[in-house]
Parts: sequence; structure tokens; C-alpha cells
Amino acid sequence: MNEHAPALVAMLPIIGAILIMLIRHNHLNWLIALLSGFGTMYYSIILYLDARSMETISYAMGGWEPPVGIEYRIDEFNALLIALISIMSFLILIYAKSSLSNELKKNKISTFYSMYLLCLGGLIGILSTGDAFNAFVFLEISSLATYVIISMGGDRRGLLAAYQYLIVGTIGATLYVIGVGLIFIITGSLNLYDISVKLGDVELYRPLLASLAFITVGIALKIALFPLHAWLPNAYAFAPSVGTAFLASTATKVAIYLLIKYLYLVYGFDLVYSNQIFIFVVLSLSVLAMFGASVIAIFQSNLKKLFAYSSVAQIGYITLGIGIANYNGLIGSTVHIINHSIIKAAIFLAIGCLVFSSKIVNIDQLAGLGKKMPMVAVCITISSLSLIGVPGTVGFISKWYLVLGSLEQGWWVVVFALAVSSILALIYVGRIIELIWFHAPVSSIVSENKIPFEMIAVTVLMTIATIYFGIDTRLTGDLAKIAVENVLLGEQL
Amino acid sequence: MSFEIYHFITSYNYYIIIFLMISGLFIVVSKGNMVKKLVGLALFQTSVYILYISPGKIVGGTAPILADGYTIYSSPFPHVLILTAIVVGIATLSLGLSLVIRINEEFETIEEDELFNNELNDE
Amino acid sequence: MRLDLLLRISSKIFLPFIILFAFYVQFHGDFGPGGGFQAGVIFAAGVILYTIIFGVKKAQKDFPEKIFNFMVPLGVLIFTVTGLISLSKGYNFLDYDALAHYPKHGQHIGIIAIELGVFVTVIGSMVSIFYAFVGRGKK
Amino acid sequence: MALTTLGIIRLRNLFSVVILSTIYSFLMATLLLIFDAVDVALTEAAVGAGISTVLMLTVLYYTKMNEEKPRYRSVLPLIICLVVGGLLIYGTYGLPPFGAADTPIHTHISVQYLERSINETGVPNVVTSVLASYRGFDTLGEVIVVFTAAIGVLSILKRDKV
Repeated sequence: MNEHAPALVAMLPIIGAILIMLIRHNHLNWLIALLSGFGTMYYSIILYLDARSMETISYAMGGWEPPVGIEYRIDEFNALLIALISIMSFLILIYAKSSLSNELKKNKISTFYSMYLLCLGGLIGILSTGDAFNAFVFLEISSLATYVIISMGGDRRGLLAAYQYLIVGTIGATLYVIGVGLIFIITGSLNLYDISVKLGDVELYRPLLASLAFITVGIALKIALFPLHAWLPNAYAFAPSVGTAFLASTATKVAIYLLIKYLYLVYGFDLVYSNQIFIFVVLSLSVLAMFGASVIAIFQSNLKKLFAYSSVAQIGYITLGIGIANYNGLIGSTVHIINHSIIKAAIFLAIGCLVFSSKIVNIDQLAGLGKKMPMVAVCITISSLSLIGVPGTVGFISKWYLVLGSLEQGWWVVVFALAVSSILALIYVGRIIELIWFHAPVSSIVSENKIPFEMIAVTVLMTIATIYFGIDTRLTGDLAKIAVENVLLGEQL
Repeated sequence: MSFEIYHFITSYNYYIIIFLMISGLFIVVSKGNMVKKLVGLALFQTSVYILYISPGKIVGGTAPILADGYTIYSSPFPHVLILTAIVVGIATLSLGLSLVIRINEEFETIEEDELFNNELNDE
Repeated sequence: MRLDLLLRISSKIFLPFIILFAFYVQFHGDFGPGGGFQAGVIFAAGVILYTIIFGVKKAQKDFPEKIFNFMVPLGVLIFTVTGLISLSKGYNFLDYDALAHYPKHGQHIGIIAIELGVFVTVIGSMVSIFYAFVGRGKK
Repeated sequence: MALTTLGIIRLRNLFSVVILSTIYSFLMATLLLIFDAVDVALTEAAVGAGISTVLMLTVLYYTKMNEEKPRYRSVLPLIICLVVGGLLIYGTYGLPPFGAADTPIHTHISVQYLERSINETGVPNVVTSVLASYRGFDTLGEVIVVFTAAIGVLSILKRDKV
């Protein structure tokens, strides 16, 4: 079955989702979700190993050769991300059971698992597809599932957040479709590889640029690139904790990959980066995101919202690397996609533990947490530190590459911006750490439930990962190097 | 100049699309009523259909159902894509409308101005 | 009241034709316009018409909600299983050539199978969504 | 069509807006028919004018019929629309004229579909064969979208069992 791994990776979660809805059994649904999550993880790792040993894997859906049929195209880069998000979502699934039964109504749990798996399947579909329109379809699958997940948070404002995201997400997807439509009119093809070949000898420069703009803006809405980020903080704040952790560690990363894919593999380095305006816009928006969102984060009182704004800022780092667009910059982006995914999962899982045990949602409730729940407090502290980029944590590695990249280009302003935004991050993280360790416990907060072992275990595991990958950079750094060298910059090097 | 006029006349389909698309988008971004916003969203999506379908038309061609006596067919490819797009559109619309029902129940209004000012931004 | 009666009778007469038309669109999709999705929507429209005229209670008695809720995942299951069958025979996912000895024959079976899947899911979804909308009730 | 769109923008009565959008859908279906997209026209008529109208009217039954006057007017939406519109005009300028047969859409993959469909799948309606076979995976995605939406709507609207 291994040669069918590209199809299986995307289909296993979806089959799991279908089975959950067919059976709707209260105890079985977690098991089914876990099984299909495990299967996905297993095949995604096989897929990555395959991608390493072969060149590019092309899988023809329905047996029709591309570009006539739909092609799944796996290279070292997207295989890496597929493996990343399926491992993350499997771990979060282990964590999910107790957290969900605490936060959701009983009859909604099976729907949640189903949506979770559908979202996962959709994201993997976006990563692996080599077809522009197929990417749109899977984008919509994951988006619709996301809207439902957000609306399930229990807080009635979750409905507003879901609605807001639905409008924004649909506009984004429609803009993307317009962009794809323009390409389709000038090339007659939807296969991304085929398009990239054909674009070379297209004389119609204007539709090409317009399609680039539409696709970039459409995806930027999904990425929540500043200033198009308005939906993200609310969405993260009001989704169930498990949902937040899942979305924060996977969804935006996939959208970023889609953007990278278009910029590098479809339009091509030369077209995109000969356009000074484009680089300027991407860079300035990234820098703005790093500042703006961090400043807003400083003034947040809701814990989840704070880290959601910090996500917007961190996305700025990733797009910054895309804008820098040299070897080190891109490695910085890639490593940061992986690292930020781990960091945010750790943080939101830890917050999920807090919600589980004592319904903590605001920052001032954290006071004295270090004495009451030392484990969780340590996890939050470490992963927040890694958000700032303290040496010895993963956050440092990605920033290091970004600094290297911008130095190579001679962009001192960008280096300066990186430093300042780290200081800003220090302010909001510092406030949290101070409250946790140096304040007397608030007596009104009572811990109701003992946190189950598996929730703590997964949270601790993620936290350890943020340190481990910060010290031992071989794994993430090397994988990112391979991905960037072989896929993105293949022709330049 | 004559080229421009020629171009304008031969590409009138695009100008229809652009007008409809912009109107739809305008409703979505400017109106505060949630139902109306969704109607606008549907218009916006629908106008994209013509963007795909109209270039697939060949003058003198016929629908892409193979039959004797016809040799020119309009392109079936965009039709397939738009079928999928319509389905995605109705799925989004129904999900959005169901959220509107719930929002109306919980907050007793569906005007965005009131809701977002009161609920989401003051904390 | 008389208008109401007129509606009731005419819709009762029309309903079988709508359903019949749905099946026509479903199975004639190979030759004329139509296919699983359109057929499903038309079928669902029939049920919706029935609900509008006769009220939610009677409609849910005659067309129980549970069936439609069950049809939603069932159709997708039919679709994916078709794909998995070709997978299990060593072909690519959704390669209908695997379904029979001759590729053309296999294609035919495959297309019918997945159109059926689409049909089932679409009826189930549309009617379920509609029932959920009208069944919510004013607060 | 343009008139119905303007009507939708101007009118505050949501019932009229919904009815106008139905008319819009019918006009759209007609237009699609002119463009030879029979399958799409059938679907648009059934979905846009049928199902979505019913759903919207149901929602209106629950909510208020009239849209309220916006409290403040902002130029931002207008600017966004003008930018998008400008970009579209910029982008579509120079695209192949309407109705031409030698454009990439016709010469690249569509031709293959038209030529191969009858031999490889035995289905004369090329739209069906592309939908179900050549691009069957898209259709699977589409069904999953419907599935997701239905489950989502059910979960959002089903009352919790107490």
C-alpha cells in the first residue's frame, strides 16, 4: 500500500470522519479518531521517507495522467509539512478526550472529532495537491470544518467569531478562485506544474500579475497576514481549547505553504522577485505585523487572545523570510513554520490544561500559578520564552536564520525590526511570567478538576520538544535545509 | 485607439463580470446586516462563475454533449469547475445562515455594528 | 382555505413527478445535462415543497429526519469505498478501470457508483439542513 | 442583472433583497445557458433560485425583515472595491476576445477531454465524464464539502439535549 501513501494520507482522516458520523458512538469516536490520526501519521512518515529517496512523487488520482487528471505532487518540502501537521494533530488528539468532555456538550463531541479530522484531511489535501482548483476545494473543506469548530466553543461570542471568519474566509477563497481563473484563461490548465511550465512563454504579462495579486491577497486572508488578521484573535479565543491548539499549530502554516508554493514553484522566483513592489509590500507588511500585533498583544487581558495576537506577529516572521527570499531567509521561514507550530501547540495545550482544571481565561488569574500548578506553569514559561527567541529554545534558531538572511541582503532595518519586535514580545511574555512566579495566588481561583495524565504528558512533550529542537538543531535545521535546497531554490543554487 | 475600442467591444463579458463582482464585494464589505452580507457573498461568488464559463464559449459552438452533426463544442472544463464551485457556494451559504439564526437567538440582533462594538471589542 | 386546498392537491400531484424527474436527471446524466448533484437537489426540493405545503410535522412523519441524517455520511462512504476498491486492486485511488475487466466498462460502473454517492449525500444534506432550519423554532 | 444588483444594494427590506437575488440567479442561469453550460445552468437554477432562497426566507422568518440604517458611513469599502475592480480591469485587459476558439482554454486540455471521453469512458456528456472520472477527485472533495456543511449546520442548530 505504500505507493498509495499520497492518497491515503489525505483520505484516512476523511474516512475516519465519515465513520464517526455513521456510528456516533460516545466512546468509540475518540478511538476511531485516534486510529485514523495514527494511520495518517504513519503514512505521512512513510511518504516523507519516500520523498527523500525518490525525486518528486507524482500520484495520478483516478489513474489519469496529469495534466488531464488531478495530480498529487509530493516533494521534500510538502512531505515535511504533511508529516509535521499529522504528527501534531495525532498528539493533540491524544490530549483531546478529557479536555473535550469537559468543555463540550456530550452530543457535540462526535461532531467535533469529525470536524477535526475533516479539517486535517483538508489541510493535507492542500499541501499535497498539484492542482490549483483541487487546492480550492480542499481549502473550503478545511475552512468549513474550522468555522464549525470555532462555533462550538460554548461561548456565544464564538458564533460571532465563526461568522466573521466565514465572511473573511469566503472572500479570501473567492479571490483565490478569481486568481486561478485568470491563470486558467491564459494557460488553459489547472495543474500547477503544467502552469509553471506554460507561464514561461505567456506574453500576457498583465493578467499574470493580476492573478498573482489575487492569489496572494486571497491566501493572505487565510494566513491572517497583518492587516488582514482581524478574524484570527477572536477565532482562537472562542474555539474549544483543543481546537485552538490544532488550528494554531496547523491551519495558518498550510496556507503559508500554499503561498510559498505559488510564489516559488508556480510563478517562479524570477517573475515574483523581479517585481520590486511585491517584495516591498511583503516585507513592510511582515514588519508591521511583527510590531503591530505585538503591541496589541501587550494590551490583551484574555490569555488566548494574547497568544493569538502573538501568532499574527509570528506569522510576520515567516512571511519576512519569504520576503527576504535568500537561502538563509527561506530556511528561517521553514524552520519557523515547524517551530512556531510546536511552540503554539505547547502554549495552547497548556492553556487548555488551565481551562480544564480551573477555568482560567484571563491573565490576572495566572497569579501565583507557579505554586499551584508547577508543571503547567513551567510549560507555559518555557514555551513563552521560546516565543521570544531566547537562546537554547527553538525560537532562537529561526530568528538566527532570519537575521543571517537579512544581513546577507544588507537590510539593517529588518535586523533592527527583528530585535525590536523581540523586545515587544519580551514585554507581553514578561508580564505573564512575572504573574506566574512572583505573585501571590489569587484565592478566588479554585482548581476543580485534577488534570488527567495524558493532557499533562502531551503538553510536557511539546514543551520538551521546544527545548530539544532548540539545542539539537540537526533535525529541524537539516530537514528545512534539504527542503529549501531541493525544492524552492533548486534552480538558483 | 481603434484597437482599444475593438478590445472593449470584444471583451464585454469581462466588464459584466467585473461590475457584478464589485457590486457583490461592495455589499459584503459595506453592509452591516448579516443576511444581506451573505446575499452579497453569494452574488460575489456567482459572478466568478461567468469569469470561468464565458471564455469557454465558442461562437457557433454547442453544449459539450457529444452528438452527431455537431463538431464545435464549447469547452466542458470550466463547467465542471463551476459545478463544484456552486456546491461549495451553497455549502458556505447554508453554514453562514445557520450561524445567523443562532446569533439572532443569542444576541437578538443581526446588525454587525451593534454586535462587534458591544461584544468582541470591549474586554 | 380554498387556495390552500388547491396547493395541497396540486403539490400532491406534482410530487411524484418531481421525484421522477430527479431520477431521470440522475440516470440520464450520461447523455443529457444532469447528474448526481442536480438530481439530489431536485429530489430535496420535492421534499422541501412537501414540507412547505403540509407543515413540518407531517413532513417529518412521512420523510423521517433520521433517514436523511444517515444519508449524509452514507453517500460520502459510497464514494470513498469506490475509491478504496480500486486501491485494493492495485490501481490508483478512484481509478475505475479496476472495477471491471474492460476499462470502459469499469469506468461506467465507477461513474454510476460515485454519482449514486453524490446523489445520496446531496439529498441527505439538503433535506437535513432544511429540517434543521425550520425545526429550530422561534424562541 | 445589473438592475437587480443595484436593487439589492439599495433596498433595505430584506424580503425584497432575497427575492431579487432569486431573480438574479434565474438570470444567471439563463446567461449560463447562453454560454452553453447546460449542466451549470440547471444547477444554478436549482440551487441559487431554489434551495438558497428557501433557506434565506426561513432565516428571515426568524429575524427582522428590515435592515437598519448604518450608523456611520465609511469610504473604506468603496476604496477596496475600486482597487479590486481596477485590478480586474487591469488583469482582464488583453485577454482573448469573447467567443474565440483558439484560446488556451480550448486548445490545451479541453480538447483532450472532448476527444477522449467517448472512447475511454463511453459517456457522451463530456461534463459528466470529466466530473465523475477525469476530475473525480474534485467531485469527492465537493461531496465532502457538502457533508461538512450538513454536519456543521446540524451541530450548530440542533438543540442540546438537556
